[in-house]
Amino acid sequence: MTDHQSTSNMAPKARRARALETALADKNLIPENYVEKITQIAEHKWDAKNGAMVVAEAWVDSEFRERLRTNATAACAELGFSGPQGEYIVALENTATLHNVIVCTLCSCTAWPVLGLPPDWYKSFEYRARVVRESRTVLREMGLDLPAEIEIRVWDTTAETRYMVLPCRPKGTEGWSKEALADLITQNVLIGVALPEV
Amino acid sequence: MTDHQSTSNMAPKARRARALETALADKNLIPENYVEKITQIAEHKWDAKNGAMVVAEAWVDSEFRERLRTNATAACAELGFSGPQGEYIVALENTATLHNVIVCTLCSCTAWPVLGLPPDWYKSFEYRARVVRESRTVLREMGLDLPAEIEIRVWDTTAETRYMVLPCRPKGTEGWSKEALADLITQNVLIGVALPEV
Amino acid sequence: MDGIHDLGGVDGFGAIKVERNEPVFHEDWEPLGYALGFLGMGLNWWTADQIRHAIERMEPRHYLSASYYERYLTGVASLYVEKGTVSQQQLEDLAGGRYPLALPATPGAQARTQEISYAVGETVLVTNTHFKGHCRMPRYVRGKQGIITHIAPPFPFAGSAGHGLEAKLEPTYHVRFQAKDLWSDAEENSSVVVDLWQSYLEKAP
Amino acid sequence: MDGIHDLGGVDGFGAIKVERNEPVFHEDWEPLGYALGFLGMGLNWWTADQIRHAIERMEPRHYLSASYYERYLTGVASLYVEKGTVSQQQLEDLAGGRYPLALPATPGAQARTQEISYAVGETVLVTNTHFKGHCRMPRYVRGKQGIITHIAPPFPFAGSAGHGLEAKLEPTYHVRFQAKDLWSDAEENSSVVVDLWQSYLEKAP
Repeated sequence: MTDHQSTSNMAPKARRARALETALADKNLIPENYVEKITQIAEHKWDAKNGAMVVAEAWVDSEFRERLRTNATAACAELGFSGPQGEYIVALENTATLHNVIVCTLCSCTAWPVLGLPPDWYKSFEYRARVVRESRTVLREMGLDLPAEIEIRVWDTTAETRYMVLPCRPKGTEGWSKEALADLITQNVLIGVALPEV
Repeated sequence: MTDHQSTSNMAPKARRARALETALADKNLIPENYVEKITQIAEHKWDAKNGAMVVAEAWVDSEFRERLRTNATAACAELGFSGPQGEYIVALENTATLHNVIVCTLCSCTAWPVLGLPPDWYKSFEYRARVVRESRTVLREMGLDLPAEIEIRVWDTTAETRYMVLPCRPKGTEGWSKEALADLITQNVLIGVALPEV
Repeated sequence: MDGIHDLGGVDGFGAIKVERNEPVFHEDWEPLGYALGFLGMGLNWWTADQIRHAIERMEPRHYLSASYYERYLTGVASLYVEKGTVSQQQLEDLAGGRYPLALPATPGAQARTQEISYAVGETVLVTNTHFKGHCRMPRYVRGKQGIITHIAPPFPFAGSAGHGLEAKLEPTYHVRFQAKDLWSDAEENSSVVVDLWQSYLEKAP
Repeated sequence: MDGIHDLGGVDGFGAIKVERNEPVFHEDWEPLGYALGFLGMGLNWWTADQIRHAIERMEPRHYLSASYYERYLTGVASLYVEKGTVSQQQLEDLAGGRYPLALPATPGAQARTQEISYAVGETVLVTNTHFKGHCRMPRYVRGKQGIITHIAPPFPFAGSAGHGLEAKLEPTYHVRFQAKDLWSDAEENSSVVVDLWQSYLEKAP
């Protein structure tokens, strides 16, 4: 069998991307600086540091935590975090016996306003295929070895809910500032493949 | 995400094939003319013309047809057709209300001694994926438009049984020689994606 | 559609590779898929679901060999071509080479007319139905039973929205499945929660 | 394994392309996979099932981008490397470039010890089990009911034979399924017959 034509002799992807941009620009469809603005937003506004601030706030303010549990979309908006792919946010609260992990097996949906654009591994076929069926093994391979007695709950982002993980506050952080607490929260912590490390 | 390394910068497949051959030859593992002999057998001994003769024989000799129905492996061997991938052959008899089609969705198993090595389309992902779920549409696309009242039965070659289709003898072939009848039977007819055409 | 994109539980993939200090974009063309996709959404030419479905409709070999942003770009380019804004030939001329697009869409679907609602704590059955269009019910839950843990607000039914059809607003349900009920060899003490439109669910028998 | 090779019923593939007057081989290296595979079988180094499984174990992107004979070659080369006859490095040196092989095998399986036999005409249930090794039960019949139409002679159980383990001889059964029972959108008036080892079947409830 000869190789299928679909993947042979393609124009390089960068040139395909620029070709579409040029075709639309030739028709005056692209407002000035449109692509640059989106790129700026994607690189700077959608940021896991936002989710980190939400978590830190929840750790120090029990009333905010309660609002986050009951209406995370509004709670995140209180801190200024909202927008596309954040229309309906749900915070997943870890406990001593439950660990939450987020995936999108069908594409790569993510709560952009609080998690930022997801990393490549989150979008990889490996993660999408394996984490639902082999959650514990995948987490262990990624450096998070959870005891067998902790239930792992994997959240597949298949409709319009966008998730963020609310991890347990680590021991030894009593009296820390919100900023110092937020520094413990990486994007991987918000997805659920890591825990905050003091 | 960068492209996965598995498919980038591979040595060309012809060179990979020759590399394995050279490595084994260097260890004196390959008997003289071994590859050539296999190639000869694959190109000449395993041949759909064999299956065509089996069908022609069954059309003219009702006792042979009965033996073919009850033990196709032995019936094919009577005519000299046996060997690898022909250890257990079952002939699938078409009737006025039933049409049989063969596939191997998991790899591309085929009754080599009577059907020959299968054509590329039989090994294609398209055929393997689609014919079990959309048999009538696939057959129509391939030029065989069967009436809705004919049941299509698709045989997935998932274990060790190897199949051949025994089509209905076309009208207007009364008194034809076996050779003339066999000429009506193509490899596609034996697989079940075509009917003998007079 | 039970397409190549429906990856949950598929065996044979290797280790997950994590890049340290990963940038948001690795190459400067990468934001273009998102940006030009949003552009069309802003013009009400298509929905996010249609972009997702256009990506799913990529020829499977292309889907599996492409990077994420290449897939997104291909989906968006396909929608512009299907809209008639630009032709594939023009794109190929501009790119100086082949420019594969998504395969054609099949007809969309309507949400169930009959209103069947479910309560938190209720055991539900995922419908055992198959549909070649845009579907946000991963095949690994088809015909399985799970427990409703949460009811999310109504959103446009994906089976319609993915095809540019007017879409009924339907609540989605967070349904928890024991992983062992989905795969007999799944990890011990683990569960999977899937967010499913009401039309994908039935009363448990 | 529920691998990329398990293609029956997967949506999204395009038209089947038929080549007129097709030669048995298109390029002169193509017979090498078969020939060198038979060579190892003749030495009792592996079974045909092990070759099939080595092909299934190819990295999914490679599997889906490769031609049939390239897949076969890759499976056979993987077995020679796993046997220790040649190293991947030697093959890469000889080929002058990357030489991807199959991913490692997981443990094999034994056939069911308990003898449960079925009669022609009997309705049976396909086991709802998952196994990451070599499995000749396509996922589209998992948990489905069908009717036995024929009993084939005993053959070595694929779950063992695919891993080089001693394999119990078990009859295989031709089981007919209504296509609509497998896919709700399947073609009218059509059925699918799958050849299944006894261990893949249970008594219908």
